[in-house]
Amino acid sequence: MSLLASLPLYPLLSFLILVSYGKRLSWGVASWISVGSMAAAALCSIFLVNQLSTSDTTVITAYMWQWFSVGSAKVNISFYLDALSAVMILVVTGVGFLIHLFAAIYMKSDENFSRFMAYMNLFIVAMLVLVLADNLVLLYLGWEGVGLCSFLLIGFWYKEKSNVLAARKAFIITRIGDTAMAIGLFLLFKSLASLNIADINQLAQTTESFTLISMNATHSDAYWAALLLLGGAVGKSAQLPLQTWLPDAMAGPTPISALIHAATMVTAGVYLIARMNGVFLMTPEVMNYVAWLGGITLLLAGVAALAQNDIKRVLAYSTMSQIGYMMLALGAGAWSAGVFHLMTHAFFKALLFLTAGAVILALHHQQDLFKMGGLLKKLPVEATLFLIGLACLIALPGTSGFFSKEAIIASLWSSPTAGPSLWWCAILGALLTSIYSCRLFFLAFLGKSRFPETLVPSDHIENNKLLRGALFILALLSLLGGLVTVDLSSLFLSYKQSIANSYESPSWLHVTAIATPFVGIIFSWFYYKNYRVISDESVVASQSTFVVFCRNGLGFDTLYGALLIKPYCFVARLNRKDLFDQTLMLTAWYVRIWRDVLSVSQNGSLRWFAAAFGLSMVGLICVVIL
Amino acid sequence: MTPIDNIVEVTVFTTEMFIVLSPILLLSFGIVLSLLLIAWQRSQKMIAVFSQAILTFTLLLSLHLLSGSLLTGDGVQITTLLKVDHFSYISLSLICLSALAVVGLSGQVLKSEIEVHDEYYLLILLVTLGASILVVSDHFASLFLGFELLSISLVGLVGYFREQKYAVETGFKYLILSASASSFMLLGIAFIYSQTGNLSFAVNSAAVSWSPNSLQLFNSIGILLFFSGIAFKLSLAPFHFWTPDVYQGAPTPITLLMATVSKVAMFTVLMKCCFAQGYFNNEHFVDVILVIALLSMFIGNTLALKQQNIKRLMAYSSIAHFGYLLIVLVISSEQNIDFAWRSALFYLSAYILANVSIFTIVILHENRILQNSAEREISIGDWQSMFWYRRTEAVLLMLSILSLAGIPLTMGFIGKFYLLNQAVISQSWWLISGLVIGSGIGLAYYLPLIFTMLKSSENSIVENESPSDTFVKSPPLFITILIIISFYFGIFPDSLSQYIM
Amino acid sequence: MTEIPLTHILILSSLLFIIGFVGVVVRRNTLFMLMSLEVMLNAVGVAFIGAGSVWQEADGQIMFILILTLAAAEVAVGLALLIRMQRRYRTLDIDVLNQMKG
Amino acid sequence: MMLTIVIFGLLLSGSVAWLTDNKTFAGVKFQAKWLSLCAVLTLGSYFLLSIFSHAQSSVQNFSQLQLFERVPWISSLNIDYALALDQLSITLIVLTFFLAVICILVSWQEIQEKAGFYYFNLLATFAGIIGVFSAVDMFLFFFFWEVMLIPMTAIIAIWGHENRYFAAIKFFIFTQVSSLLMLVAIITMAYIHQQQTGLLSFYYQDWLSLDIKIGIAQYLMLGFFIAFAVKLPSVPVHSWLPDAHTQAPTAGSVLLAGVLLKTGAYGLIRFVIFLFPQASENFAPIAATLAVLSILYGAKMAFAQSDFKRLVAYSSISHMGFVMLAIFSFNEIAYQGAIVTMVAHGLSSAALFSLAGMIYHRIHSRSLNDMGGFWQSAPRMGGFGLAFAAAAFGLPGLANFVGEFLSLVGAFQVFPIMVIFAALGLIGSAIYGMVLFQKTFQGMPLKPVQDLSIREICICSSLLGLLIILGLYPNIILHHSFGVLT
Repeated sequence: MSLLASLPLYPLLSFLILVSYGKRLSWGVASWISVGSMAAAALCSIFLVNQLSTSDTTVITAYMWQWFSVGSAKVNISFYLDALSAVMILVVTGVGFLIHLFAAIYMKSDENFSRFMAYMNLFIVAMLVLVLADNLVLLYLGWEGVGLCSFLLIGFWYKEKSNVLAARKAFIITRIGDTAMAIGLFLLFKSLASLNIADINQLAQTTESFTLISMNATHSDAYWAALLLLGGAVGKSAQLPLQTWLPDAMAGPTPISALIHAATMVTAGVYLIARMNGVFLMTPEVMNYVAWLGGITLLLAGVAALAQNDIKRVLAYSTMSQIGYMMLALGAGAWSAGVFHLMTHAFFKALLFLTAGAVILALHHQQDLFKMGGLLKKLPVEATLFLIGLACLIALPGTSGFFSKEAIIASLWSSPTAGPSLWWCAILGALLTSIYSCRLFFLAFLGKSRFPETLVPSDHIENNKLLRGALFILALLSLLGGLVTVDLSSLFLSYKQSIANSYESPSWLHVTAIATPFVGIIFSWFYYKNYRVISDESVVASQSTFVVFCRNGLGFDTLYGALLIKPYCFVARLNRKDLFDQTLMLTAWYVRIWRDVLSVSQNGSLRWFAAAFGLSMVGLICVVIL
Repeated sequence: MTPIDNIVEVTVFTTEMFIVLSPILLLSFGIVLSLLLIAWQRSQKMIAVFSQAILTFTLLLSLHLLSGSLLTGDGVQITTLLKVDHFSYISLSLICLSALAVVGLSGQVLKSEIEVHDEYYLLILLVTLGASILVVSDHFASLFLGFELLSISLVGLVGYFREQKYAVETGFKYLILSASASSFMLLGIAFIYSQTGNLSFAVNSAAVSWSPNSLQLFNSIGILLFFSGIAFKLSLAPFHFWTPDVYQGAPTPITLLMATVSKVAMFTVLMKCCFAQGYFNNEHFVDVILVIALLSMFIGNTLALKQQNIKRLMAYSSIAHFGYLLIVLVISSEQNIDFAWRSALFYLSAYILANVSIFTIVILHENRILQNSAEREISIGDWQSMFWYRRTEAVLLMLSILSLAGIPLTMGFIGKFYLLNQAVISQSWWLISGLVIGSGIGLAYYLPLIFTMLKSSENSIVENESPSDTFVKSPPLFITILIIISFYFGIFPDSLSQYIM
Repeated sequence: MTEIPLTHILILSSLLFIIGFVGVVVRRNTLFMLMSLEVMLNAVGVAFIGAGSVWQEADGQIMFILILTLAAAEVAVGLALLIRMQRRYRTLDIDVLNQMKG
Repeated sequence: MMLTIVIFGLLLSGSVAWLTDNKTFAGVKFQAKWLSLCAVLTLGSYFLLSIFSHAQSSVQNFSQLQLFERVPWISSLNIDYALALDQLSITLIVLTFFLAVICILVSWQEIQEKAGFYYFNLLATFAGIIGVFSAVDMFLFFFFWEVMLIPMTAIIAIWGHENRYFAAIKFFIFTQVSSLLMLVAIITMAYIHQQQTGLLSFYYQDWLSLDIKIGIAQYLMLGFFIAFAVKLPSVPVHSWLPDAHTQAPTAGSVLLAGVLLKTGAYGLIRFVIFLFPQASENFAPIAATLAVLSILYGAKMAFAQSDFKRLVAYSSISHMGFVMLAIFSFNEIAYQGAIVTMVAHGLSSAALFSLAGMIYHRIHSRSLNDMGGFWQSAPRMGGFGLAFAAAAFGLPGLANFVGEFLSLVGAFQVFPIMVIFAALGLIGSAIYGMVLFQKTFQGMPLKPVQDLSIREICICSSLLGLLIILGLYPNIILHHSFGVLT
C-alpha cells in the first residue's frame, strides 16, 4: 500500500532538504517546504483514514522490506494502519500541521530557523513510524527517534546550560523507561517467539505458557512483560515515578512544548498500552497498577500545578495529570475512552500551549504568571482562545474535554480493575484541574497588570493572521472535537471471563462528575479573589515551604538526586583511575621492588661474590638432600 | 670396565678418526704456526689475517665434514677422551663463526691502542681451541683440559688492555671466581669418580641409586658440584654474580667472545654429559635444574630492568636466556634427546647471531665515541634517535633485540618456539610459566631500547655523528649480511634446522 | 696394611677444600687468596688420588698432574695481575676492586 | 594465490612507500600517502572482485572455510603456510579494507614528519590483520597475530601523544604475555594431535576432528580465551586499551578500535568456540559474567572520563562486552548479533576517533573541558558528532542497535538475568553519549573552530552512510556471515 508507505516520506524529504541546505535557505522557502510537507502528510492521512472507514477492510498494511530476522521471526519495515493508529496519525499530522504553521511564524526571528523546522519534521517522521509500526522493534525505532528529537528540541537553545541539562535529563530518564521496554521485548520474544504486534496480541490470548505461573518465578511471563512495557510507557508519558523530566522540558521553544510535550509524544505511552492491550488484558494486576499509577499521578500533578509560577510549567503539570486520566482509563479497561481523551487533549492542550506562546511572544518572552495580569483587555483574542482551551481542560459540558473525561470517569466505578476508590481519585483530580485552571486564568488575564513595559503590538508580528488562523482552527477542534465519537471497541479485546464481575454503579455518579468542575470554579472564584479583582495590594507568589515544595515537583528531583545521580557520580569520580588498572600496575611495581632488592646483591665486591657462590652451593645441596 | 680395555682402545687410532678430528688438529696446528709467525715477525695485521684464515679453514672443514657422510648416527669415539658427533660439529662451526666475528671486530678496538697486539689474537685462538676441545670431549679429563684452556686464556684477554680503568678489577674477579669454580667442578668430578671409578661420560653414574647412604650422597653432591662449575661459566643464577662486572670491564670483543664461544662450548658439553649420564632420569637433578632455571629467568630479567649500561644489560639478558635454555635439559625420555639437541642448537645460533649483531654495533659506536671523547662506556642514551640517521645499523639492532625478546620474524622467536615445544613434550609447566613471565618482564627493557632508537632526534648527538666514519668500509656490508641472515632464518627456519638434523 | 675407607679420604679432602674456600672468602690480601685457591686445588688432588687408589687406577694420579699444571698456570696469571694491581692501586687489598656495581 | 598477493602486496607497497617518500623520480614527486592509498584501493578492489568471481565459480559460497593456499613452510614441524576464507573472515577483511582507507585519509594532514615510515607501518598492520583473519594454520595464525602488533606498537610509540612510550609498552606486554599462553595451548594441541593420530599438525581443520578430554580441554580453552579476552578487551584485563587508544595517533586509534579488537572476537568465535565446544559451554557462565561486567564497567568508566578519546575507548570496552556475551550464549540469534555488533562498532568507534582527531587538529586538545559550543561555528561537525554519538548509544536505525538488539535477544534465551543487567548498559551508554555530545557541541561556545573540510566530510559521510545502511538493512552482513555459525 504505497500511499501508507509514503506518509512519513514527506516530512522526511523536507527534513533532508532543510538539513543539507541549512542556513542557505531563506525563511520563506524553509517554512514553505516544512509546512507544505506537513500539509501533504495531513491530507494523505485524511485520505487514508477515509479509505479505511469506507472500505470494509479493517486494516491497511504496507510492507517495505525485511529489516532483519530474529531466529524464525521476521522483523519487517512495514506499516499497519487500523482505527487506533488512524486516530493517532490524524492527531499527529493534523495537530502537527497546525503547530508547524504556528512555529513557522513564531520562530521566524531565530537564526537557526531551518534547523528548528528540520527537527520538527524529523520528529513527525519518527512519531509516524511509532504509531504505524507493525512490530515492536520498528515501534521501538520510532520510540527512540521521538526521544532523540525531543532531546534536540528541548536543547534547541543550547547555549544556556539549563536547557542543555534539561535536555539531558529528559533523554536519560526516558531512556530508563525505554530500557525496561526493551527487556520487555526480549521477554515477549522469548515466551511468544514473535515481535509482530498483531501476532503478539493473538498469541497472548492463546499461548498457555505465557499466562501460566512458572515454577520459580512468583508471576507469569505475561505479568513481567506487561510490567516492563508499562515501564516504557511511564517513561515516555511522564507518569510516576519517571515524571520529573516533563516540567524541565518546558525549556524548549513553546511550539515544541505544544507538539511534543503535550499533543503527541508524551501520549505515546498511552498508545503503547492501548496497542498491547492483548498482553495487558492477560494480567489484571498490571491493569490495576496502571490505573493506580494514573490516579496518583493525576492527583500529584494537579497539586503541583497549583503551585507553579511559570505559565508553561502549569500547563506541563496539567498535561501530566491529563495523561494520568488516560492511564486511568486504560487501566480500567476503557480503551476507547482513553484514546478519545488522548485526541481531545491533543487539541485543547495544543491550543493552550500555542496561545500561551502567543501571549509570551507579546510579553517579550515573559513567562512568570505574577508578572502578567490584566491581559484580558490587552490581548482579548488570545484571552478568549485561552479561555476556550481551559474550558475544555476543565471539561465544562459541551466541550470536547467534557465528553472524553466523562467517558473515562463513567467507566471507572464499574470497572473490575479500577473501582470506586479510583473514581474518587478522578473526581478529586477534576476538582484540582478546575482550581488550577482558574488560578492560571485569573493570574494571567484578570486583575491589574503587573507587566511594566508595553506589549508588542499584535500587528507588529508579521503574518499574525496566519498565526491566529492556526489557533482558531485548534479552538474549533477542541470545541467540536467531542462530537466525533471515537469507537474503537471493535479493536480491543475484553477481559477473560474469570474476572468480569464488577460493582454496579449508583445513579448519582454522573451528576457528581458533571458538578465537580463548577464546584472548583466557585471555590477558586472566592479563594483567588485577590488575583481576580483589580486592587492595590501587590500579588506575589507564596513562599511558604509547602508551596515551594509543590512548586519543585514534590521533591522527586531531590529524591532521585540523592538516590541515584549522586551515588553514580560519586562512584565514577572515586574510580576515575580504574581500579583494575591500578592492581595490574601493582605487579609492575612489585617487580621493580624486586629489582632494587636484587641489585643490592650486585655490589661488586669479589669476596661477597665468592661467599655467595659458596652459600648458593650449600643451598643447592640442601635442595638435593632434603 | 678394567684398565686393560682402555689401553686397547687407546692403541687404535684410525685415519677415519684423524679425518674426523682434523678441524681441531688444524686449529691447534695453526696456533703453533702463529707462535712461530710471531717469533719470525711481529706484525699485527699479518697475525690478524692469519688467524682469520685459520678460523675460516676450520669452519669450512667442519662444515664439510658435517655435510659429509663420515659420521655414523652415534658419532665417532676417538679414544676414551673424545667423541665427535654431528652436534659437536655444529657447535664447532658456531664457535668458529663467533670467533671469526670477534677477530674481525677486534681490529676496530686494537686500532685505538698504540702497541702491537699479536698475543691477543693468539689468545683468541687458544680460547677457540679450548672451546672446540670441550665440544668434542667425552671424558672428564678432556673436559677439564678444554675448560681450563678456555678460562685461563680468557683471563688473559679479559685484563688485556691493562691501562684501561677496569682491567685489573675485571681480571681478578674473573680469575679468582673461575678458579674457585673450576676447583668446585674438580671436586665434583673427584666425588663422581670416587663412586663410579670411571671418568668417561659413557658410564651412567646416575644409575647408582640415590639412597641416603653416605657414599651415594657423595655421588649426588659430586654431580651437583660439577654442575655448579659449568653453571658458573654459563652464568646461571645463583652463580651469576661475576657476569655483569666482567662483561662491563672486559674489552667489548672479549665480552662477545665470552657471550658466544665459551657459552656455546659449555652448554654443548653440559648437554653431552647430562644426556650420556642420563641425569634427566633422577628427580633430584631435575629439581636442581628447575630451581636454577627459574632463578636465572627471574633474576636475569629483573636485574636488567632500568639498566643503563648496555654491556651490563646484555650480561643480565644472557643470564635469563641460559635460564630459558636449561629447559632442554629436562627431557622426559631418551627419544627426545635429538629434539632437545635441535632446539638447543637452534636457540644457541639465534642467540649468537643476536649477540654478534648487537656487539658489532656497540663496538662501532664505541669507536665513534672514543674518537671524540675520553674513555667512556656506551649507555642506552647514546643510541637515541639512531634510527633516523644511521638506519641500517638501527635496523640490525632492532632485529637482534626483537630476536632476544622472541618476537616473530626473527630467529629468536623460532628458538623460543622450539623451547616451548620441548617443555610441552616434557610437560614441565613450571618452566613454561617461568618462560612466559620472564619474557613478559624482558619486554619491559627490550622495548625501551628500541624506543630510544626511534626517538625523534632533537638533541645534539646528531651533530657529533659526522658522516666521516673513517674506520669502516666493511661493516656496512657485514651489517647488511647480518640483517639478511637474521631475517632469512627467522622466516625460513627450516633451512637451518634441517641442517642441524 | 689396612685399607683406609674411601669415605674418610673424601671427608678429609672436603674439609681441606672448605678451609681453602673459607680462606678465599675471608682473606682480603690478594696473595693469600691465591694461596687459598692452591689449597682448594690440592684438596681436590687428595680426593682424586684417594679415589684412584681405591679403584686401583691411574686416572686419579693423571688428573692430579693435570691439576698441578692448572694450579701453576693460574698462579702465573694471578701473580701478573697482582703486580699490575700493586702498580696501579699501591695495595693488595681486594676490597678496593669494586668500582663496578648495579 | 589471491590472499598471498593481497598480504604481500600490502607489505611491498608499504616498503616502497617508505623508500620513495618525498623523492622525485622523473620529475614526479612521490608521496607515501598517495602511494599507499592507491595500493589499498587497488588491492581491496582486487580482493572483492576475486571473492565474487570465486563465489560464482565454487559450489558452496564460503559457508564453509574455503582453502586458498597450502604449502609446507616449516616441514620439520609439519607447519604449513595455509590461508582460507569463509564468510566471517571475508566480512571482517572487507571491514579492514574500508577502515584502511579511512585510516589513510584521517592521517592525510596529521602525519607530516617521517610519513614514509608511518605508512609502511600502517600497511604492515593491515597485512598482519588480514593474515590473522585468513590463517588456518595455527602457527601461521600466531605468527600474524604477533606481526600485526609490532608496527602497531611502532605507530603508537613514534607518532603518539605525550605519554606514548608507556602506552606502547603496556599494550605490547599485555598482548605478548597473553598470546604466549595461547602459543603454549597451540603447541599442546599439536602434540595431542600427534598422540591421537601419530603426526604433528598445526592445521586448524585437523584439530576440529580431535576429541580432547574435557579436563585438558578446559585448560587449553583458557589459554586461548585469555589471549583473546585481552585483545577484546574484557574486564579485568582491559586496562591497556584506554592508554593505547588515548596515546595513539588518530589512525592508530581508528585501527585499534576498528579492527584490532575484532581480531579478539574473531578468535573467540573461530577457535575457542569451535575447537572446544564442550569446554567453552562449561565456561560460558563465567565468560558471560565477565562480559556483563565489561559492559557496565566500561559504561561507568566512560562517563567518568574527561578525555574525549579515553571516553570513547572505555565505550569500546562496553560495546565489546556485548559481543562477548553474545558469543558465549551459544545461540544463533546472538551470533548474528555479535557479528553485526563487531562491524557496527568497528564503524562507529572509528567514526568517533576520527572526529576526535579532527577536533584535536583544530584545538590541539583532547580534554572535554576545552570543548563546547562547537555547533555554533561548525554545524556540520556537530551533526556528524550527534549521529556518531547516537550510534554509540545504540539509536535504532543505526547499525549498532541491530547488533546489540540481536545479541541481547539471543542471550536472553540463555542468561535472562545477565541480560537484564547488560541492558542497564543501554542507560549507561546513553549517559556517556550525552556527556560526550553535549560537552563537545553544546553549551556556551568557547572559541570558534572552522567547519569540516571536504576530505573530512567524505570520511564522516561514508562512515555515517554505512552505519545507516547497515542499520536499516543489516542483511547485507547477516545473509553473508550467517552460514558460518549454524
